Amino acid sequence: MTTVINVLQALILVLGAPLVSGIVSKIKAWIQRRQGASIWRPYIEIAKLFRKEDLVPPSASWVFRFAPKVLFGTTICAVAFVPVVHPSALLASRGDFFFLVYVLALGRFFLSLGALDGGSAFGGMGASREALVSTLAEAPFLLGLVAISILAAHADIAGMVMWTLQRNVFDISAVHILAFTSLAMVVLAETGRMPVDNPTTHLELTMIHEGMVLEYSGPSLALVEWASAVKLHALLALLISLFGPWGMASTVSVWGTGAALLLYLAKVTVLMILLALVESVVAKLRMYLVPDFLGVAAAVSALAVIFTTLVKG
Amino acid sequence: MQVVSIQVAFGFLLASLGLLAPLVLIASRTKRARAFAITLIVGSNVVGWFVAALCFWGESKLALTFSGFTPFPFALGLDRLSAFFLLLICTVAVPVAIFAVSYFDKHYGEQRRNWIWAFFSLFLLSMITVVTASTGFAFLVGWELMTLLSAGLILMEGDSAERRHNVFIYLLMMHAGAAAVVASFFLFLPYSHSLDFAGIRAASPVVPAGIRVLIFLLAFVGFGTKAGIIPLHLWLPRAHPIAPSPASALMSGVMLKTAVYGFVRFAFDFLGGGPSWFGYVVLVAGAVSGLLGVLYAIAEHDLKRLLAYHSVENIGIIYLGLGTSLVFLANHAPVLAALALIAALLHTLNHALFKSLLFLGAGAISNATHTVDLEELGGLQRRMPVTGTAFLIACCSIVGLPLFNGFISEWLTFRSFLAGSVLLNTKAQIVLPLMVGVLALIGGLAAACFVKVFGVAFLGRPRSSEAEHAVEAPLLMRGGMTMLAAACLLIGILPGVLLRPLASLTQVLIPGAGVPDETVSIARIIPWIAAIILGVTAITALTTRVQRMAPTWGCGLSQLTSRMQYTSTAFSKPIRFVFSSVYKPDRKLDKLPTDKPYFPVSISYRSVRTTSYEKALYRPFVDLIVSAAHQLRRLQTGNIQVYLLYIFLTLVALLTFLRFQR
Amino acid sequence: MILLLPLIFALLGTVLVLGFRDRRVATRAALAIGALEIASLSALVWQVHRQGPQQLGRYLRADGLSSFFLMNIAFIFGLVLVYASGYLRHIPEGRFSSPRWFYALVFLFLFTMVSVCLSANLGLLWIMMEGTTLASALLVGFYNTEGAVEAGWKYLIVCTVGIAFALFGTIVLYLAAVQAGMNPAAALDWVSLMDAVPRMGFDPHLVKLAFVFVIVGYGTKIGFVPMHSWLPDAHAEAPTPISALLSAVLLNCAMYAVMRYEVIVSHATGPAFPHTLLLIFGLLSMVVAGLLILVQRNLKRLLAYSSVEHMGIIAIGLGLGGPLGLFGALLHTFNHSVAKSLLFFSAGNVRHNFGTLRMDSISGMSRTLPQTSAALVVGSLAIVGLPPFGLFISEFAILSEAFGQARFLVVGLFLVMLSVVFGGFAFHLLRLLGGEPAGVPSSPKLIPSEYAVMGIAAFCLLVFGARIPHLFGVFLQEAIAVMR
Amino acid sequence: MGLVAIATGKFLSSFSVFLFLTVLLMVVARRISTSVLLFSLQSAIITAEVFAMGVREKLAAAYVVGALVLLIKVIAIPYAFFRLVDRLKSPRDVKASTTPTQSVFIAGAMIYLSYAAVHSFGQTVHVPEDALAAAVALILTGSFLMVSRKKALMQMLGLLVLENGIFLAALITTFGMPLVIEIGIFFDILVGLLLMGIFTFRIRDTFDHLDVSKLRRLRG
Repeated sequence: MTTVINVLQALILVLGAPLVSGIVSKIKAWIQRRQGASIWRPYIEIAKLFRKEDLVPPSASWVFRFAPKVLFGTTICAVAFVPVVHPSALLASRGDFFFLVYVLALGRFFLSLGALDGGSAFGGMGASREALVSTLAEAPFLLGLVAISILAAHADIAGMVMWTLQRNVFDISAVHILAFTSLAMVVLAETGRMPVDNPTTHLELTMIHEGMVLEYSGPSLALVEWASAVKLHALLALLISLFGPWGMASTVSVWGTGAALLLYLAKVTVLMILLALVESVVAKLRMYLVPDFLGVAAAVSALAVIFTTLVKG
Repeated sequence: MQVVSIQVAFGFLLASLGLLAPLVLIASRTKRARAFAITLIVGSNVVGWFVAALCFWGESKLALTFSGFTPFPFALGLDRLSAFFLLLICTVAVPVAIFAVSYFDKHYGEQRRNWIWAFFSLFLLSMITVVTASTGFAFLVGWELMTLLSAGLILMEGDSAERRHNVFIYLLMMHAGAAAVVASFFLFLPYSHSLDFAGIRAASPVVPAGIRVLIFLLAFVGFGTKAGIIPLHLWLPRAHPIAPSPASALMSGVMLKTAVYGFVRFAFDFLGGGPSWFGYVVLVAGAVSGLLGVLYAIAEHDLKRLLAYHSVENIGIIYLGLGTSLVFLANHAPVLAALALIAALLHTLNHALFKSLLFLGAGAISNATHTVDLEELGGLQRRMPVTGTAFLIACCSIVGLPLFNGFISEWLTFRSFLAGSVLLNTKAQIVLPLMVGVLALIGGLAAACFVKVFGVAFLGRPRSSEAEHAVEAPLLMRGGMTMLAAACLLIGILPGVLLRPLASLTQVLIPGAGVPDETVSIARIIPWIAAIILGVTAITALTTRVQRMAPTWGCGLSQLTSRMQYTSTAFSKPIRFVFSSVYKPDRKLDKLPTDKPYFPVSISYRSVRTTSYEKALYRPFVDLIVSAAHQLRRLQTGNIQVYLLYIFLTLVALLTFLRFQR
Repeated sequence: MILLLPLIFALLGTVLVLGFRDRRVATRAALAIGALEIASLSALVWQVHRQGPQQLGRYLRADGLSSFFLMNIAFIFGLVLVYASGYLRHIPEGRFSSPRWFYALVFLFLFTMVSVCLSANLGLLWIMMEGTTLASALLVGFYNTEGAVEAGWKYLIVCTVGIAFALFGTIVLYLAAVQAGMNPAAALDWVSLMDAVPRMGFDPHLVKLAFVFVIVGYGTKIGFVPMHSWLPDAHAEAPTPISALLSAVLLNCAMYAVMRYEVIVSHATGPAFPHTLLLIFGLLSMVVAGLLILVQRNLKRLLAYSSVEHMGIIAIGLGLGGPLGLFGALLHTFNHSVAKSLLFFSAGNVRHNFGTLRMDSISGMSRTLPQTSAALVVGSLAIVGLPPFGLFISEFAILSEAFGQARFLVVGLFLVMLSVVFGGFAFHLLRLLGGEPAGVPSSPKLIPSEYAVMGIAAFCLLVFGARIPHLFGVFLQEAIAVMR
Repeated sequence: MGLVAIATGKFLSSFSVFLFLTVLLMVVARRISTSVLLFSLQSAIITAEVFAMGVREKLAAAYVVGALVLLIKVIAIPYAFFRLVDRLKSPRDVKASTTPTQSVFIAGAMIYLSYAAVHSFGQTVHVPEDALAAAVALILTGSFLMVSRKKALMQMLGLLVLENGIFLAALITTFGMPLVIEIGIFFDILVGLLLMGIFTFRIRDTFDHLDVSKLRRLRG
């Protein structure tokens, strides 16, 4: 039964992902007093791209062709670690958060290689910048999770969620706040959002992620776009389940799960609004200010880790 | 029965590497003789592998003594630890030797080739002696020979002023380190009355604390010099790149590990841990070496130097594990200590595999393009697919990505850091979990670096005509590399094979250590992850439609040239900028002609690192000694009257000494 | 009788060889008599081994210690003689510098050294030690060049002065013995001294005084810093075979004399005092010579300083005492002789191939003189004490003793200096062997005689690195037995 | 204790004063020939002491030794020196690196030192103190001459003085060593001087001067 729910969660995360990015851009449009495209547009785009043909540069090797697929595969695998409506996931009780982070890293590694394989200047540029960002993002990402896992005395995500679930909202500690801050910043960087990267730009000076995928077209591009959408959704879900899991269905029952699902939608909407707000009010940072941004995140997360010793007493 | 056969097999290994192969090679220059010798080397290593496997996975032990023959007790033996490292050596040696067959054939003339093979075999023997020695004498003999023979291999490769200088630095630092090792052995002597390991082990409880500290520090410095921890790494990026690629593979892949072996022997087996600051010293050394090593690596574009710096980084990761283990040991957490030690040992093996594979790849590249300068390479993946794929696997492994062996050991290290939070000691509670961040940063930088390496060398368009016309490496080279790549994947996906025996190995070294759960859990989950990733990738790969060739978008230009690609230097620029305080780079931009800055004919840019350990640490010391020597030289004035005066003054001094002694 | 044979042959050689004007005949005669000499020496050694100490009259005696050094002399002398037979072809004819004079003086030199080891009386020991100086002075000045004459003069004066102090030391010991009530006639005889010292109370202060003078005197001959000043000059300017003899045999003989005194003195005053002095001189020599090795420009001077350093090591071994210390010290005398003669032989080849020993004007040897370079490398690896060569064993033994006694200052300096010396040799060697060949060698290949001696020396070093031959070990133990 | 003994005792102690005198003169002497004369005088005194010793201790051997000293040190060696000096045809002044006044003071200091030293040994060695002091003084001044004189010949002379001192010391403390040894020692000295003579010629021929302080090609 739990397995069913776990599969369901995975499906929600994967299939709902384009919707999330659609809604985010819609909200952004509203904030900018625009009509904005339909929230279903990402689905349509992905579908269209899947129908288009796939162009490959002559210089490219199999790495170029496989990079999007590996990226997609790893993202799906990462999804299997994230609980949504029930404090468990396909792999969440077997493996810990290190797997989550490094599985994502594997995908990113291949995507960067694919970018370099294109043989154009943009690919290299994007890959190089991505390398910088992800390098600096990794430490705060892990440290933030470490802080929570120390409190929870569990390394596996299910255990961490369970622990938070057993507390009530009011005895969340400074550690949680610090960790949440750093992780939120990291999520912005990881998913190529403002102020680190601008998902909608194609301006040479600013683009990171877009620069990498510039050579991709057709189904490959579809996979890349979908994967990044899934990544965003999964990370949001992770934030929710780590810092606000209350309302998850602790017992396995249709009604409980349904309620949890609704509650989840509410939470994710809140996060999406927050994200949209941030993206609309914050200006994109200059490339060489990104390290400072992530440095702050790292410092905050380190602080969170140090505070654990006080909180545990 | 089995014991005897093992002894015979091991004896065969020693004899064929130490006597038969070299003698055959030196005695006769015929092709058949060389073929025979090479088969002997490979075959004996295979035999050695099985011996090691029996002692590592099985329960069998081995002891072989020549003490009756030699002036000081000289005995070899295989307990689990030695067996593990013997396993490591043989596992790497076989593919490297196979690779070397065609590499040496291409690069050296008849006579020199035989000599190189002789040295190669003796070098292997010396390393085997080190890891299997069971007396101090045997260990030190092997230790010194290892340095000499590797230096010999380097000198075989060629001869230039710079090369000689590097070899000189290598030899000198190795000898100084060896002196420290000698001292750390001998310091046991007053208490153990003999240098065989059993005696030392028995005596170590009665060694007073002060001496223990001295022993530990000397061992740390001595083996640290060999392992190349910063700031004792000076020789490493000089010596490894200039050796013949198979030799570099052995030096970086195996020789450094003998230092790890020695340190583990001392810190865990002989001393049985110590105060927790031991652990922190090692931990800091590991963190510094890891971070700086990888940062220096990123700035390089000479492939072999880059790889050498990555050896420094990985040694750093290993030392992180060892340090953590020592901290746990000092805090009476044997199981966690075992976990960290397993992580360190496993990473030792993993690094041996992928680093030698990377060096072999570099050898294949230089063999195909006659350069290892990244800026001259590019687009090799299409031209040498097997080499490229093997190299890619090695890259993923060294970066520590899941499904590859590097990840297993790094994950174990992460978990041992995380476990630091359960200790009751606040310092450890804070320091160890924070180390997660350090290791994460190291990993991230390594990832960036190897995206650069593989992307620039193998992907995109060729940057030079050599790269343009590169052809795939010959069969034997590919064979050697494929074997290593397979090993990386095997350990990456089925780590349980090694983790179980490693756990029982650590139980010997760390009394009261059970089997850490992590070693079990990772073995259970990795296949799942592999299944999901590979499954999904395969499905998408099968479902997506066929692809069409179309030229890369040229930003409106008529066509792209390879000069428009990102170079290695350009790729690493952002990271170098962020960490510029580490490099303090001295940049130089020359535009020609100088009078028309806006219409340059040629622009040359170069940026060199100005931070240097030589200037900061070694120079002053060396200068001191040399100037002292010059002062003394002045005392030898050449004037006989002064000489006579010396004699009389000595006499007077001694007489007064006598007078007051009375 | 067996005691007289080596002496007789040596003198015979001196006289006979002078008779032959033709250099080829002279060479043959020298080789023949040399063979006889070596045979008689080995016979003597064997006899001592079989029947214990040999005594002839009051003045000649051979026991384990002397026979150990005699064995050393015989071996090295054989090598040197064979090497010289090939080497002399490079020596221009001169008034006194003709092969016959060379061989005559060599035999005289040998005579004095053998009789140093054979003399049962400390006075005679002194006379013969002075004799070695006199016999070798002309050999040092053999080439009669500016350098040779200067070196010869310094050698003569400095050593004579030093030896004079040794004489005074001998006298003081004699005085002590006589005062203790020994019969003046026998008061310098080794046997009666050894028998008397424990029984009669020698005035410890006089004995110490004696030892101070002796160690300064004979120390001058050993080349202890700061009395070593003559050594590099003499070694560098003498013909190469003589340099080998000086460094590989003469220094050991002087060391032998000091050992004899050390035994007596430690019996009379307790080992602390002589051991301290030996340690001081040993460490001083090791440090100073080791540092000076770094800044040498002349190959043979480099080797000379390394001799000083190794004498220091031997002295440290003696100064530590103890089974391993003595074992190491004695073994080291032999190993060092072999390695050093090998090195000097290759230096000789370098000299007559490039006409110079200045290391900055030689390069690329590994290509132009492959065999000689190989010998040089082997010798250097051995001399810096690396396995698998003999000196590693002896230094290992000395180190074990030092650590066993927890002498941390000693071992600290010892290890540091070993590294410094290693650095020096590595530096110079890499420059000599590598680089573009400078100059064309006149005879790039080794002639058979050189091939033979170098081969033997290298092989011997290798063997002693792996194991100590049983018989040799026995001799060693007999020598140690005399020392304790 | 017989009359002879007393007489010889006085004889010895008084003669040692003459020895000091020779020493002092020797360090101020300007010309080689003078120093050689002083040396032979010194040796003569020592000869006398040997004979005195022989009388006192009734040692037959002592007479032989005395005769040897007379023969070699008083006659043969000085004669050889004079021959050498005019054979070498080199300027005859001793080239000192210290002024006469300094030399005198140093020599005086050395004599005082030797007395002090002998005092400290006095109780262990039952011998006429001033004679022993004279011996030590000879040794010290001999060394001083060798260090401070630049002429090869003077260095030889200094060595001889030093040797004289040692000989005297041996004589006084132990009434001489066994005869064979003594003879051997004499032989060594003779041969040594012979060699040094040869070398002085060689030095003269190769450098055309006898200033050993200029022999500084080999250094470092």
